[in-house]
Amino acid sequence: MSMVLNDEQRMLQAAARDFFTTRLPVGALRRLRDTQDADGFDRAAWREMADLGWAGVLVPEAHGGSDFGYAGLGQILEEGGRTLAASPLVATALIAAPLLARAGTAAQQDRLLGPLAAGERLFALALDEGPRHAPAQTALRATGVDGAWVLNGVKRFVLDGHVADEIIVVARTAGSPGSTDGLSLLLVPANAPGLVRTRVSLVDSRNVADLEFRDVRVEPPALIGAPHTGYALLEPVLDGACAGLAAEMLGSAQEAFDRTLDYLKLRQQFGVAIGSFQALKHRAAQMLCELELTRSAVLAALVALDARRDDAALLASLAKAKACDTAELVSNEAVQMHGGIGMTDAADIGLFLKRARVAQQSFGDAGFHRARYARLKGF
Amino acid sequence: MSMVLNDEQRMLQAAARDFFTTRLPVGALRRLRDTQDADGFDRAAWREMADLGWAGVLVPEAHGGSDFGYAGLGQILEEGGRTLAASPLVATALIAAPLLARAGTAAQQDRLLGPLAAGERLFALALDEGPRHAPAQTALRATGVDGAWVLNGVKRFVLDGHVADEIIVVARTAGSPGSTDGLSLLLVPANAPGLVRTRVSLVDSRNVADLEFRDVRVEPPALIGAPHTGYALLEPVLDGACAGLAAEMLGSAQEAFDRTLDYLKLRQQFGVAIGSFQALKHRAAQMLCELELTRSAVLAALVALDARRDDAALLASLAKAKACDTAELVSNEAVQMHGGIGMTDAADIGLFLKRARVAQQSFGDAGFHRARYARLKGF
Amino acid sequence: MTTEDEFRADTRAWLEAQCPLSMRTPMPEDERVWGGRHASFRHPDSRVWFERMVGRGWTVPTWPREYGGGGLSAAEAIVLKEEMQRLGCRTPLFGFGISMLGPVLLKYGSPAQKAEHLPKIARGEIRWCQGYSEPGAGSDLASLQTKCEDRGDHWLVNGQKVWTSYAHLADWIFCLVRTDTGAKHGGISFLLFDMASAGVEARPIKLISGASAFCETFFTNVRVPKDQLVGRLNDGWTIAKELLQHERGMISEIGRAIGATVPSVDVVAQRYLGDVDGRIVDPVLRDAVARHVMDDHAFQLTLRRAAEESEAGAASGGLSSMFKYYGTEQNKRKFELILKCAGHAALGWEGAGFDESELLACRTWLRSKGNSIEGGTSEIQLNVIAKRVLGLPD
Amino acid sequence: MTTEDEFRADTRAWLEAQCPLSMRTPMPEDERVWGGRHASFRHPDSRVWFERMVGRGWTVPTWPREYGGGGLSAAEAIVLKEEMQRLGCRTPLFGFGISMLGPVLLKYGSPAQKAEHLPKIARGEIRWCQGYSEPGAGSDLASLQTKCEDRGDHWLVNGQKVWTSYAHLADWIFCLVRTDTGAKHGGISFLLFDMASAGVEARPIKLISGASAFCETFFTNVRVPKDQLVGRLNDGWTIAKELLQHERGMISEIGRAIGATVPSVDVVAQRYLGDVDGRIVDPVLRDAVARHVMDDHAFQLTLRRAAEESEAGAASGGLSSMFKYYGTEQNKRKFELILKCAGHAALGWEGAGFDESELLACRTWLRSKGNSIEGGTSEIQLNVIAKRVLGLPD
Repeated sequence: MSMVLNDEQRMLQAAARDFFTTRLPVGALRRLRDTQDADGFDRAAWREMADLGWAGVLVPEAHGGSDFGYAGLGQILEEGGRTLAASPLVATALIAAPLLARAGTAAQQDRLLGPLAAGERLFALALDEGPRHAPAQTALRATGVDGAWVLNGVKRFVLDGHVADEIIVVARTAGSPGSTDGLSLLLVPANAPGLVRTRVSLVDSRNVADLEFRDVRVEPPALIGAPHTGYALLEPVLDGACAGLAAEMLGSAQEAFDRTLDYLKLRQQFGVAIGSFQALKHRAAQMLCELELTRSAVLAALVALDARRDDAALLASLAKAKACDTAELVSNEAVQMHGGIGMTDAADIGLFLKRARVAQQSFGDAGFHRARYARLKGF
Repeated sequence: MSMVLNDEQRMLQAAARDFFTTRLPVGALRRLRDTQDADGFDRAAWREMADLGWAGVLVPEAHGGSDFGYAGLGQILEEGGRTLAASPLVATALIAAPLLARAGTAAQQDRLLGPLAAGERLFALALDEGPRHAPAQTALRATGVDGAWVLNGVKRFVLDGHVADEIIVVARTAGSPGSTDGLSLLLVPANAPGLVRTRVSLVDSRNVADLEFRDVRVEPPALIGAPHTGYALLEPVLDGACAGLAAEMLGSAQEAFDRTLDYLKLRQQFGVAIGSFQALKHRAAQMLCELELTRSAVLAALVALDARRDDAALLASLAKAKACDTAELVSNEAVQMHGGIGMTDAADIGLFLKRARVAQQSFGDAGFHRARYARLKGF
Repeated sequence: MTTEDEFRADTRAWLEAQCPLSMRTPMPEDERVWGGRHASFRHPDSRVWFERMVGRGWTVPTWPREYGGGGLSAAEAIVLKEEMQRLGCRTPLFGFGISMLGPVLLKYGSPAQKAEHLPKIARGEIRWCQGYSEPGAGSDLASLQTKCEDRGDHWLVNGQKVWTSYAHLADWIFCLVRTDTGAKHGGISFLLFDMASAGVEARPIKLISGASAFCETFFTNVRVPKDQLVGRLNDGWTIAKELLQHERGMISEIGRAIGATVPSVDVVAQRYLGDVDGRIVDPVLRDAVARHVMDDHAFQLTLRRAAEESEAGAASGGLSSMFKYYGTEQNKRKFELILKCAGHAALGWEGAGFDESELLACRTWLRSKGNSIEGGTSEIQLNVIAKRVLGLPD
Repeated sequence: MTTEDEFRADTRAWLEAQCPLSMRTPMPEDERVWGGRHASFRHPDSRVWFERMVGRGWTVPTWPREYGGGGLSAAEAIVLKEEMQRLGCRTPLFGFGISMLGPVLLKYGSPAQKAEHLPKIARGEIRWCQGYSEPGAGSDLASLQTKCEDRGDHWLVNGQKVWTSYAHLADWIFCLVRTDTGAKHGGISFLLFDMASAGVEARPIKLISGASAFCETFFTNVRVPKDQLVGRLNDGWTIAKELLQHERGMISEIGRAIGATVPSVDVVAQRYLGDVDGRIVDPVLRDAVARHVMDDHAFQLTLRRAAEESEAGAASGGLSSMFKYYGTEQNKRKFELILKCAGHAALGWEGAGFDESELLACRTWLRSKGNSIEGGTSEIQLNVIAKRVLGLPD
């Protein structure tokens, strides 16, 4: 396994750093928030990102994608994490693309992957139904009626749920909540009758929506993969989501750390830079260790996903768990070490704290992934 | 509730500090260890302790005890903890005395409490059967045969097991392992045929033994309390054991902390006392907080036990859990802050580390007591 | 009947007769009376109650009668407090004038200053704010730079304060200023002036948790009459230190009070994680919740023990720093744990999808981060403990 | 066939012919060959293997042939190492002479010193120990006080060293001594002398974990010939620093090697806590075990990443301190967790009631406490990271 970036990945990283720092710096998120932007992201910037090939990083070239793989997408997400960039990258490029590319029917792929890679069509994965990640608890039911599927139930905190053109719904078609068996994946157009989407305002000012399905009817071609086997199709994609989100979280944590380090060198109290106080030094050094471990775990997970190795799931849970713990540690220390200024909305550092907690909860927190890692390891 | 010591308790504390520092300093334990003393404690010193009324602190005056209560015994145990004093205080004075005084038959009390308070008779409670505290898992069985009880099974890590004159055995007379119902308490003389006692050498150089019962037969008067209800009799006594042991652990942790503080002020490196380094200062201050919290919990538990208040069980678990965590933190930091010297057998500080871990495991570790606290609190 | 018993009986009778029933209920924060030029009384009875208490001088019961106080002895003041607690009477008037400036003026103020300011504080006519921290002077407060020059017939003040609570609502400010740039601690003076003076501007600070009572306050060529300097020139640090000690305890209390407005951790855990036979279903979080609740329990026992030791005259010094440190860090841990239990439900900023307690949990989580910064950072408290309690060398 | 291919083929052939089969098995620690005047060969074949390797100079493959080395290029040495690993050949000779003193002498030694000492190291005739730390000079090594006075025709050494590993078994010592009391770092020299000299005494140190290879070493009027000072007078600190860097990495490796001798945490947990359907029964400890195993996993990935970055020329500096710090702290956490899972079973000191792995777990737990002290304490490593990697000011 390679734990160093190759030339292509380094170029992607450099391009992403350049793009995000100039086109979508932290101020861009602040502006979206303060203007209460209805979309919650910059459509023009998203088109530029698509032009750079980033919407289709996980889309095969045959379908118009750039096919840089997870390791490539990880570099983009990490750099986006550094500026807290809001974009459809996660929901559309990281999650929907590989799900459709791997499990979609030929018709679905022909219809959707091209527009996806072109940045013209947005997607959302409607999975969780409560405030904590729990795929097995899926209760939203899809019932076969006259050869069509009829959906009833709710989905909560759906990323990009209110801007997506197509919703990939994880629905229960057999069994009962508590089991990952009996789930199916259904493509539902955002404008389907009976689908009510309510944008939800989270602390990180990103884009999520609660969705309510009241007798929403879709025809059989809406089914992705075979019925009742949705979780098997979904799980590797969730692993990718975890690794990619961990990359984003790593970028945010690294940036928060770097900014804090700068502040420690700059801020003077008692006639010296506060970074000369040993207690702060030691805490900074400990954070560095955690950041380095997280970086290794994230990179290993991305590489394993691209190689479709057996340990990809294990590494994805490792990456997400480490990213969660590191994000929590670093974001808390960053605010504390910035002192009063860190408490002000005017300073950016608090935005890193806010984003960290939402990302921690998305697709399973550290505890969720520790339990999963233990299960995969056989203890 | 009073959270300050009364005059009697302060006098006991002063007398205990005087006794332990002069009569049983840390060197006394070292000597017992290095001479591989067969008893594992100093019988002459124990007689002196009994003369001071300490063997019978929890024995009513009517039976020759001094009846100072748990709060009084806590002061003695804490001071003994400061010098790591090995003695029958825990097994005999802290555990057997209140068990017999509360649950023993009149005949048992008449026969045993006087000699106990006089320091002439030693006791052990044979409870756990595996390496972790788990009363409900009791499997040693006592069967009624011809009107007598016949015991078969093993008990492990029995404190004072090989020096005790009488063993109080927790035996299963009904039900099966996993339940606290169906347990009975039986008094077994140490010289009973079929009882094999093997001393076990633990890292703290204290006194424990493994006991094997092969058809050990005792007559009906050996039963303490009613049959099958042993756990109800035992539980408040175990609460007392936890609070008392927590007091001892507090004393040890406080002493290890005080010695470390002295060392931080004394040891010079880079031209200054190492206690001037901010990282060490902050860690020392954090330890102080934990010690103070532990002290409050221990005192509150002792006072509640004496008053037989409803929250005594809750406070006993609080005290033991806090004492365990604080003992672990302080003993680790004490060795680290002593540097190389802390690693040598010649320095005393390592003895505090060793004792701390054994005490942590006795009568339930922090995790055990957190779970119990949660259950008692209704969550 | 002793004099104290008599006083208690009289006090009780007066309170029962004069305190409106509505003023014997727990007070929502927005019904607090702060007084001042623009005093507002959100609850109509609060004005009645305020005026009756002002009439007796019981807004500041121990201050001398000549300054609008009640002239009570310390023992009598305790009786009054006990009787008010017994009836559940609301505090009739809040303010930094009562809790902070008043005691300073009584100790350090000139007769003229006392006569001028104390009665107005007692009667709630003037609302005060405190000008201490500056952008460059936080933990190292004594490095403050707000310049106060002697211009013969007046002081000229230029500079900036920050974290001035309620400065935008206050009438006057008590302020630390630099009157000598040659000495650090010995170049600071304690100055009073009207916030309506030309050149004063207060801008509320938005926090990560939303709107706040804190302000940035700017002074541009503010002219202050010469007689408004309290105590001796360049001796303001003595006063500042006394006030800081006071503030420390207050913030620790505020932290706990804030924490008390949301449900306790075990209740949150049971709500979001579910329970079986009363046990929180997730055993790992249950353990974390137990740890937290137990630490709280031990901390409360420690506060009580310290109070009892203090009464028994056996208090160990420097404990206020320990309480400030532990209480605020514990409060931060509490909200992190709530977030872990409640997931996305505790991450709502506003609007649909959340109930009030969820939105409050999120804002309070964010606000809690400031607890270990304001009133002396946790790092400063640990320094103080190491030095004053443990005697570790500098 | 390239020269390297040829060398590989020759080497492989020689090793296959010359390395006894018994020497291609994992080596128990007590079968290590340390050489020296009292060399012992617990396994009879180890002498054969040792002598054959000495004959080719491959105990120190890259040293010049004139000093008993193999004269191999760096590339050839890698080939030799690879081929030895392929066959599983044991290291024929251990010692601080090979790993520490040799490289120093090659760089700083006089021609006479090289000629005298290097061949004896290569041939395992002299076993060396290292005299660095002193009772008063631990983290602050440069404050060492062992006095070395110029007495005209000899040096006179007085003082005490501590933590001198295997001093009681060593023939010679390389030692930091103070030759100038007026300068701190600039008053230290690097001296060699025979441990059989009059006035040298080495006493093994008993650790909290039991017997150890560490000694206290006392020097009382030890006379040392003038030509046994290496490098320039008062310039020993330059050499010391080079060696410390080396030691740091070694201890981190040793910590891991020690850790590897007991079962992994999840296996211990399953043994003592039991499992249902393969899951550790106690969910709280299972979470703690998972956390630990995952941190180990991430740490191993980081070591690999650092190695790959280093090969790719992109290594970030100062990482050895990070590895030393994290590896040793993690090793301590491992044993604390083992104790939590195994309860009293991991607290046995000796004798009845415990199996061998349990007794080893207890001793290794105690020994692990030293990992974060020896070779530079964790505090020193954090200082180094803060300064060298993060660029934080002193």
